[in-house]
Amino acid sequence: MTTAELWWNTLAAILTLCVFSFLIKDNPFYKFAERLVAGVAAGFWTMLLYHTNFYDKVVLTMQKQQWAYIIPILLGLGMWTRFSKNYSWISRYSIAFYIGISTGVSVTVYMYTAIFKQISATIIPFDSVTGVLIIIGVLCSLFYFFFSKAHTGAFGLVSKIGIYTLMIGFGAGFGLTVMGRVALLVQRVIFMRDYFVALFGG
Amino acid sequence: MAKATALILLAFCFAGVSAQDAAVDTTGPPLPAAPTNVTVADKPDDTGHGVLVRWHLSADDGGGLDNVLAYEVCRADDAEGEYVNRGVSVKGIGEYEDVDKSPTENGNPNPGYIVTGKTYYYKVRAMADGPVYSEFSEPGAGLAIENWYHFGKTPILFGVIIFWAFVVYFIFKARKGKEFYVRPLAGINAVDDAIGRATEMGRPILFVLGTGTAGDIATIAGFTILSRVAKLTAEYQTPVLVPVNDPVMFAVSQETVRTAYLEAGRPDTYKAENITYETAMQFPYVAAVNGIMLRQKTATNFYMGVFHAESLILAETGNIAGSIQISGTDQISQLPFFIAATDYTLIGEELYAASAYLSKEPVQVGTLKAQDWAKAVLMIIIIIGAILISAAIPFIKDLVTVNI
Amino acid sequence: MTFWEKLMNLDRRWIYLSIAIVVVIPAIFSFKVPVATTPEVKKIFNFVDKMEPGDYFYLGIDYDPSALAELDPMTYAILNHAFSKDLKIVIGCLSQFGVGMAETRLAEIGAKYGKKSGMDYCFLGYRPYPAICILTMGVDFRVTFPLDYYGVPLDSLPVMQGIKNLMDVKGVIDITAGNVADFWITYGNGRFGFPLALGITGVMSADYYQYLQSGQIFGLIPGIKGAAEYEALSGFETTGMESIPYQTLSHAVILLFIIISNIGYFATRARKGR
Amino acid sequence: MKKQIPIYFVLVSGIVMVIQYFVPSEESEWLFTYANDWVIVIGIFALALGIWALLKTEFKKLKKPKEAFYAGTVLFGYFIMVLTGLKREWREAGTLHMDLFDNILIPIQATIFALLAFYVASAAYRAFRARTVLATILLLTAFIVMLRLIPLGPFSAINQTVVSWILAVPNMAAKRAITMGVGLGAIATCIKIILGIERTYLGHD
Repeated sequence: MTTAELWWNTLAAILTLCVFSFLIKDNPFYKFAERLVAGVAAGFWTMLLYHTNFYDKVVLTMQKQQWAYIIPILLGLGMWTRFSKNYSWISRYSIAFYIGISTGVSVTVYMYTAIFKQISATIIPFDSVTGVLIIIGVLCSLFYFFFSKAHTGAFGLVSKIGIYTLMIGFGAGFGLTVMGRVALLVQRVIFMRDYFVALFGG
Repeated sequence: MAKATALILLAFCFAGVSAQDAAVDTTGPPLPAAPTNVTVADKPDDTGHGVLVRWHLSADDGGGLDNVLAYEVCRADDAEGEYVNRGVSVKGIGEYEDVDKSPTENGNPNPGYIVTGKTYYYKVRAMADGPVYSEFSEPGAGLAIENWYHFGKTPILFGVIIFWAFVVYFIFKARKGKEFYVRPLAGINAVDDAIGRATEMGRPILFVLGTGTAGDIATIAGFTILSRVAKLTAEYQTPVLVPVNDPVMFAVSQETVRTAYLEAGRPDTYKAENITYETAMQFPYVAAVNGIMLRQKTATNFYMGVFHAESLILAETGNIAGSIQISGTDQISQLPFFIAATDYTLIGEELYAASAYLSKEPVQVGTLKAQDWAKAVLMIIIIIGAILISAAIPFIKDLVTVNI
Repeated sequence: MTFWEKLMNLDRRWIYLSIAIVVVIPAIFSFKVPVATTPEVKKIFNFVDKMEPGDYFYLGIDYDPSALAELDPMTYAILNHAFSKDLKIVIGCLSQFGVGMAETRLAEIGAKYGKKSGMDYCFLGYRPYPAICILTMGVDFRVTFPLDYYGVPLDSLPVMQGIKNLMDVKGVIDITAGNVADFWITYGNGRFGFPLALGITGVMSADYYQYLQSGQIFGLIPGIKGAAEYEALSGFETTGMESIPYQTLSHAVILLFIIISNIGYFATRARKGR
Repeated sequence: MKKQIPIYFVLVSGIVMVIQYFVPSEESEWLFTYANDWVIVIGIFALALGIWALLKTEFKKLKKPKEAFYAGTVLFGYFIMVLTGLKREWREAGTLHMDLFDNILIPIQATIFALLAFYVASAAYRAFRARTVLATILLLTAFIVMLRLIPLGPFSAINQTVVSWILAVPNMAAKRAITMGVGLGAIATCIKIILGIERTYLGHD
């Protein structure tokens, strides 16, 4: 490790400890790390959007005289009317397009991925206990999401099986995720260990 | 099955090897019979850079010598021109899709590019072990045209139209004054109490819209819930803090809260500085929200929108701060953590239903009825589909299986 | 406040401390913890272990360096296990950026056992479009890969004599971090019916157990834990087993706390009920 | 006009994007990319709003003695990243910008992420108590799934069989049902927005 690397690593190690100190309680060291990373992330993001999106979609398109891009650029500039009290309504035009395009695209995407793909995967022959149970599980869980029927009587029973199925799914999801989270902690611990080894020469 | 498989047999896979490279072997293993009747048609549902080549299988494929392994598909610009290998198809399949959309390849003109409206000629030959090849078939010709409707997506079109009709129908009925029953949702009932609690304690409410973008539908659902919550709090002068990490979300949140205060008749109490742009990026944002919870001692935390790994960090920190927490997300992987660590969780569809519940407007509630009808239809399709496919009738399954 | 009530409201920092201890200790003192082996990994181990010297199988190294940490231990253990048993392997890559990595690993492990490319194993290299690759390999490897990775025609390789397609190998083990697994299931096992096993990342695992239930795959190595199991079974240990002490201890701590929490809960409830 | 026109913009752009999905032609593909670029470009310009608000708040705080240090930290972090990242080669290794990125942003992000290992433990301790049937189901499933990491001799194989069944059957069923519900809820929300029934997000005067 060179001296420069050691210094950088020292910074990283100190910041790591600052964040971990949050586990004991909120404290000035954590607040320092939190505020520092807020600034750094905002700065990084600014440059990222500047060098990638702004350059590609604004600078390059204008240089290449792709005049179609004037409309989104004007709409983008329209967002800046929010700085003014009297003209801020113009920014609603930009927001309207933003939301309109996003929702319009989503209608068909959800119809395909969330509805058709799932149904197609659930239509399986009743030739095994597993298959039957999956279909029953899907139907009961779907039933749990009925809003306009009181969940009482037979409906109540079905929706109860549904919510039990959902809970099994959530329990499994929780249990499965622990490994990945521990692995992330281990990476930080090993980073700190290696840092101390480098610092004190093993 | 064979057709579905053939659809995957995309062209450019083995392109570039000239058919002339592999000399036809006349000694050794017996040659298979040549495939016949090559036809070339436009590939449907595309931008006009693909054709479908079909042929009758060689007599030695599945019969005769039964030695065919694959077919080699070759293309030329004119009938007598040089035929270049475009790809292969395995035995038993007399169909091949030749698709190439890119006019250039690494800056050079791409010879495989299929020009819309230009006629191409195809020849096919069978390959057997050796490898040895049959004679080429007679050429077939055809051209690619640009399509204006995607026939493969027809089921989705019907899905959209039917569901859209459901929604419009129930909105229409609601407008006429029909009242719909909706069952109580624990997470929604808790909202009033949670806001009341904050007011009593004289502490702010925190509303987190997650780490999605303003274009995610779950975030938009979050905006609608924020609007109802802000309206309820406007009267009590309980501030709603909305820290966000997406700039468009920032602008929309400001509009949402401001309008809610306006509609509640308290525009004077609206404070723009309560909606803050914290920072970009997931974890720096989470760190900042953690700070807000602990330092401003928020009494009630709402988490409504798209959440990723930060769900549990937020929920646990809120727990340390002793806040009442109500969460809702469409992210299946994060639901377990919200369920475990927050007081109330709106699961998936409940998040989208929440704004209707909170608004209590008949028109909004009407859309819930449409969702229920749609669910009933889906359940019926699943049951009938499964019964039919158990009887080896794949009709319904085929209907809902969309290959794009 | 009784002892149980105190326990119910245990300061969470004791829990944090316990987790910290169990992840720091293995980082300082390395030691081994046995790993619980599961039937789905055992089946893959047995599949390799029961083959006779000279038997063939196909190994798909269908991942790129981004998934190295989780999947490389699987490749390492399986290759070592297979070479030590003098099995013949056909190896292909259906992931574009993984081919260089796979070659390095293969050459390194092959050299350890004196195995030579073309004699003891065949490295096919990379081809795009996994679905058609699998379909054509089911018919003839030579259609998909006329030449191996080093540019030698397959026909001239001694190891490929008498072996034509995926039906001629005893089975396929595919190690992947992406949807190549789906192609192997649909087009490989689905069309040709050869025995198929998967090695996949931890996050994918929840979605692939269904294929184990339906019998479309005969074995599954899920994530680093699965890799550790194969390492333990075969005795060729690397980073998979190294991660196990952390995981086992931290899971044990969490489970212990759940038990304590419930004992406390029932104890306080019993007290209140009286 | 201030209120009605944006609603029409939402309606038109929404419907156009729905129709676009069913048209495979080259023009339609171009429209899709172009429309997505609109969203991106609006986002870039909006960033200036966010950054402006952020800096304004921090500059204000600079005047309060208690907050000045932390506000200064934010501003320092922001401006050093911007100033070191101005060059076109900003992402090249060895530049100050990259060193700051690697040694401030990455370790803090990774450590915040790593806090989750502690939080799963404390959340499990608190939440997994057999208070109700639902809580018991949640607790038992999570317990069984986590138990797969504990070597239990022959019992491990039985446990794993149960785990793989849980993952393949109820877990799979739950996921599918939630996904379908989310799909319907999301599409209904989209339709409400496109038709202008839900317009709270747009604001008015």
